[in-house]
Amino acid sequence: MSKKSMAAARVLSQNLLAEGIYDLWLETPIAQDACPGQFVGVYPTNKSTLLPRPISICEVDKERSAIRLVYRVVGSGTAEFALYQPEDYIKILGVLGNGFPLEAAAGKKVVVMGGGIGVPPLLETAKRLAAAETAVKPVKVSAVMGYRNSETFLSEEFAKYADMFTATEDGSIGTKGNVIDAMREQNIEADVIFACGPMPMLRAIKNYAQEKGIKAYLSLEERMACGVGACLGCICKTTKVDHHSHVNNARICTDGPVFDADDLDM
Amino acid sequence: MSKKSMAAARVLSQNLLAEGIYDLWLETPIAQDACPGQFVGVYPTNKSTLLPRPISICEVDKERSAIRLVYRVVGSGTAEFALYQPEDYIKILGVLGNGFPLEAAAGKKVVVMGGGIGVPPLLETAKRLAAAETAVKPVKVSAVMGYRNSETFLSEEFAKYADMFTATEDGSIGTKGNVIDAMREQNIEADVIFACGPMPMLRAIKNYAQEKGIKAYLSLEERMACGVGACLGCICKTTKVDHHSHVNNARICTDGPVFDADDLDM
Amino acid sequence: MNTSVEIAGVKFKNPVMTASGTFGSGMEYADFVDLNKLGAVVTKGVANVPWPGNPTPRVTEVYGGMLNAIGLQNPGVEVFANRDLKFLKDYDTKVIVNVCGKSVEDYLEVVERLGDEERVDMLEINVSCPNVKEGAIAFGQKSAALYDITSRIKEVAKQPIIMKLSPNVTSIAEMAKAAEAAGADAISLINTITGMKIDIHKRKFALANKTGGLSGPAIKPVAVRMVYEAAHAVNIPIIGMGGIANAEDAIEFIMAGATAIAVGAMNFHDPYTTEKVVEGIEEYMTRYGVQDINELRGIVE
Amino acid sequence: MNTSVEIAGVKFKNPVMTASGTFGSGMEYADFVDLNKLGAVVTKGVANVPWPGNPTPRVTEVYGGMLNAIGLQNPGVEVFANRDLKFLKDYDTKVIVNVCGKSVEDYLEVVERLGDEERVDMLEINVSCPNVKEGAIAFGQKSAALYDITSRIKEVAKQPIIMKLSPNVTSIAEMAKAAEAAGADAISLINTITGMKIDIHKRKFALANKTGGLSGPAIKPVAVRMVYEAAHAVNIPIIGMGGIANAEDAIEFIMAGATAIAVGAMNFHDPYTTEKVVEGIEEYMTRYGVQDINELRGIVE
Ligand SMILES: Cc1cc2nc3c(=O)[nH]c(=O)nc-3n(C[C@H](O)[C@H](O)[C@H](O)COP(=O)(O)OP(=O)(O)OC[C@H]3O[C@@H](n4cnc5c(N)ncnc54)[C@H](O)[C@@H]3O)c2cc1C
Ligand SMILES: Cc1cc2nc3c(=O)[nH]c(=O)nc-3n(C[C@H](O)[C@H](O)[C@H](O)COP(=O)(O)OP(=O)(O)OC[C@H]3O[C@@H](n4cnc5c(N)ncnc54)[C@H](O)[C@@H]3O)c2cc1C
Ligand SMILES: Cc1cc2nc3c(=O)[nH]c(=O)nc-3n(C[C@H](O)[C@H](O)[C@H](O)COP(=O)(O)O)c2cc1C
Ligand SMILES: Cc1cc2nc3c(=O)[nH]c(=O)nc-3n(C[C@H](O)[C@H](O)[C@H](O)COP(=O)(O)O)c2cc1C
Ligand code: FES
Ligand code: FES
Repeated sequence: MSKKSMAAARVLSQNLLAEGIYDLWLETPIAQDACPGQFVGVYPTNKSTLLPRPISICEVDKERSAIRLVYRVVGSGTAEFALYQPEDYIKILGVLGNGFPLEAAAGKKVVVMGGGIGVPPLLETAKRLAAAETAVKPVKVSAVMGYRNSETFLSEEFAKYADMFTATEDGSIGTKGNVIDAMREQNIEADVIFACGPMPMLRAIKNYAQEKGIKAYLSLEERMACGVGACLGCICKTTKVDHHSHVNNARICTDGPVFDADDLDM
Repeated sequence: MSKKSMAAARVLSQNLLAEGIYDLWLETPIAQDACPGQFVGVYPTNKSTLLPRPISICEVDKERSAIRLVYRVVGSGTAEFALYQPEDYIKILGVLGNGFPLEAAAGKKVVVMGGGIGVPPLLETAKRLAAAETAVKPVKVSAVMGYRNSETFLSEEFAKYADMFTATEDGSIGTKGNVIDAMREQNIEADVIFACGPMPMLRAIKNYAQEKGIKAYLSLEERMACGVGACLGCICKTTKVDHHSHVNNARICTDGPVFDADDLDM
Repeated sequence: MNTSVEIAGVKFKNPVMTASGTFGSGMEYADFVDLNKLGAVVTKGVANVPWPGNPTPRVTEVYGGMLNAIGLQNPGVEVFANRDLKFLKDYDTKVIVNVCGKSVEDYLEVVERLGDEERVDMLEINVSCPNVKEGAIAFGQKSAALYDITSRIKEVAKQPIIMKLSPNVTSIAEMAKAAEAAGADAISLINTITGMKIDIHKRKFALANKTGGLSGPAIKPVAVRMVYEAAHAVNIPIIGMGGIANAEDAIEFIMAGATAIAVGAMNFHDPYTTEKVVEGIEEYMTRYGVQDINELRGIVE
Repeated sequence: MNTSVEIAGVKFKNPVMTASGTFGSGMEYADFVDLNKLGAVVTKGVANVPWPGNPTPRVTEVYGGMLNAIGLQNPGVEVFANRDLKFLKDYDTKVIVNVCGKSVEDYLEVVERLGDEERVDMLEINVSCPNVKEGAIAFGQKSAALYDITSRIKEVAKQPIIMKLSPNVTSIAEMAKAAEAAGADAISLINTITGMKIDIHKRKFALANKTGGLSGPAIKPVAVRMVYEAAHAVNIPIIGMGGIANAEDAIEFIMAGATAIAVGAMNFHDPYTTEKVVEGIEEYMTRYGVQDINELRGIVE
């Protein structure tokens, strides 16, 4: 595993992707080691808020030594991030977490599934799966992304790397309903699922995967303080006693955020 | 007295005057009512520091509806102020305090005296005294400014409105010593003194004025919270029972910052 | 939409008050705020005779707040009644007078003197000022002493009594219960938390008094917790305060169990805070379709 | 220049420690900080058996700090000794193990188990965690109970004992005296202050546990005051903590009377904080010509 650091990152660009959803490219050495499913902690400069905000890595550009973050404005930290301009410097902590086990998709039909602000980390995932060397290449990469309404984002980019399917809650685009509804409606085949999104969606995926005998890897969210495994703030319940905690708790920031669905007690 | 307000002010310009001393022009309606010796509260945007910083009005330009602040960087608030650029907006509270009683100099020889970062408020004072209408005009305006070393500031501007004398602690410019040393060395005559500076200097002026039968008005400094007379944080000891407090305390922010030296127990 | 609340038979047009000592008698903030819009003006503490307070520096800034050691400077109840209460006559808001003293007799004297002042709707008894040695230790941090002074004040008071509690205690619930048992009509909390700041360059205390009371956003989580604990310990109404900066903070206190709330140190950060809180509460109620502010009280269990 | 300090015969190369629970066992911060540069690593609290801790959310941010209700999740002393202590063997720093329990017997079991572990230089007894009902109320907030548990631990402990005090008390001096009288070799303070946050939009507590411990810069003035009060009440050394973010803060605690200091929540804001504090203290000493850090202790009277 690469060494974690906290360092300044340079803003390369920032764009609005959809209502309240921003697309931020940062230049940082972290890019060299970043894997899909990992995340960084972004520090607000407002001194009343001191904790880093966990934001997933959406895309990596090793040539420019840059990472892409796609985030939704929900509170004071993300509202501040939305103001950043090219050439600004911000502090980030990373690279954090384990990332998706891409090798588990070797020779398999893999579906990446995202819901809402869980969509972004699947983009680099799809990209790497599509670009994998022959020995570890999946036989097929599909993407199923769920949104609230027609304010979708990143869809066209997924289409570059995967068979792309969309579900919207209001039915304005693609399947009306959630990602599982799309799976069923479109008869999308899967041996392995990589997913990120809200807890109810992840629960539904776990059940669906169990029912169909699919291997599922789920990326979880929890309130974090340290981001590096020290504070024990961000745990999830596990079915087995965890190797680190010796209780049925794993640290999402360090042992996750991606877990084998079978190991999760959700 | 004009109504106090807290409002955004627009930065017009900012320049470095001397080492660590900045010159900031702000556009604000407060300019219309601001008198020399009054001050404003400047709010840092850094949310860990919430109280306004009291800064004296150094000059007023009614035509541009602008005030000038000259301040020394000493802590987190002033360090932040030094970063402001033209077109930035900052929040200020004002106009605060009573100001120098210019009318007390009518037909008199008046000396404005400043020490260190107490120099700035005397500039507008000298300017208004020099520009006073005949009926209330002083017969002579002198200025005696004390600095640590050759890093003086505003000297040339004082020379426009007053006979200008300088004292420096290290003797590099003008009289070696303090403003009182300069008064004695240069035989500067005074009926009235308006002064602002560190407490030891003000004490020396009070004694000097008593000795020579000069009327002195001194502008004081104290830690402030509200700036508007509510918190009772910023009091000074008075010789008589104060009209407001009914004890021997006056509020520097509201009853001052300028006091008749005879009323002060210092 | 109803924003009015009632405490001991006194009806406030809304739950927003000023925290004692941070708003003078309203006079100093009249340039900024329409006092008629406030639920109540709570005045600076007043004693039987004028008090000079502590030496300066009396205030200093800290992360997310401030320390103060004013030491309850006040002009005495006589001047207060003739000047400050007179000033407040012209305003359509309730008036709560904060009372301080060094002995039980001091308090009783002020309470009796104000008994016939019509402009006084309630009395808030400050037994919790950390900056006056006598007041704090004797009355505000021991439940037996709190019980005693409360019941003696209740014997002579003509207006309803709010006991203002100190957060510098092991159990706020115990103190709240003592006040209630002794007949207090309401309690208010929290007063400031005792703190200290040292200037490491000058090697001196930042305050002449060495210690001072911490207030501002820094203390809000402690204040919310204590309001919640007190609300679960007693049945009398609670006025909550400690770091309130906006309507969201105010509603947090109400959801924790406060009937009314007060804005303190944040008046210094933004002199319009009280009025903005009044407006913000109404906006919140509109947004979530809350008909009556009283529905929100203690809603988070 | 001498930056080393001594506590109960244990010599620390400098006064900078990590606050228990904010630094794991050092492992998690080894990417950022050279542990060899620290005065001591103070580990997360460990109990006789594994504890699962509280449900999530366990942490939430507040103005200038955070609330936590981890609930002392830990793998139990056996795993701790075989993994965490083993990891620390390779480092040239002192190791202080923080001990937690639900009954006196729990504590004694851990203290005895660690008695022969060479890598353990001192034990810090956490009787003040606000997030575990049993631990806090029973031992940390009543001086008689504190006296009792301290003396019982002292009977069996082979390493020197630090009692970690709760700030949620009326008199920190009284608690410090009880610990000293019972034979504690040192005290550390402050643990977190109990706080609460309510999400007014979701109408829910921000923490599953309802209340949590407040830490970070917001509590620093309270912590400095308590260290000062404790230093004037007892003669045993004090380890000060609460909101330390930089060397200036650290020196403030030392001037208030602390022999050593610990960095807690601010590790989360800047993982390099501890090392920066070590360097900053040296810079301060150089700037002011301080030969020995021990000269600064309690210098502000
Ligand atoms: C592993 C991980 C990856 C994430 N990836 C993304 C992403 O790619 N894009 C994106 O938009 N969001 C992502 N999130 C959620 C994101 O962290 C929060 O939306 C963000 O922290 C909100 O910060 P704020 O200051 O705007 O909100 P506030 O509500 O003001 O934040 C207050 C505190 O709560 C924390 N917090 C608030 N919401 C969340 C949340 N949902 N999860 C964790 N902590 C939260 C904040 O970090 C902060 O400490 C991710 C969360 C995790 C745990
Ligand atoms: C009436 C008045 C007029 C002033 N006019 C000027 C001026 O024209 N130019 C100028 O450079 N300075 C002036 N000062 C001093 C100026 O207020 C302080 O230097 C400034 O507040 C420091 O803020 P800071 O955040 O940089 O320092 P910090 O030390 O970080 O400030 C911390 C707190 O202490 C207060 N504080 C620190 N130093 C002083 C001080 N000397 N007086 C009062 N409060 C202080 C701050 O306002 C703040 O609340 C004046 C002070 C007063 C009372
Ligand atoms: C400058 C100042 C003066 C105060 N004076 C009094 C007082 O006279 N009587 C009193 O009961 N409380 C007094 N307080 C305490 C406040 O009323 C309030 O309880 C406390 O500051 C917490 O609220 P806040 O964080 O909103 O300021 C004072 C607080 C400050 C900051
Ligand atoms: C996430 C977290 C976990 C903590 N766990 C422990 C613990 O296990 N044992 C203990 O004695 N103190 C624990 N504490 C308290 C800290 O050691 C420290 O006393 C407190 O946080 C104040 O310091 P700070 O403001 O620098 O964080 C914990 C604090 C935090 C923030
Ligand atoms: S955030 Fe601290 S352990 Fe995960
Ligand atoms: S600063 Fe509040 S009274 Fe002067």
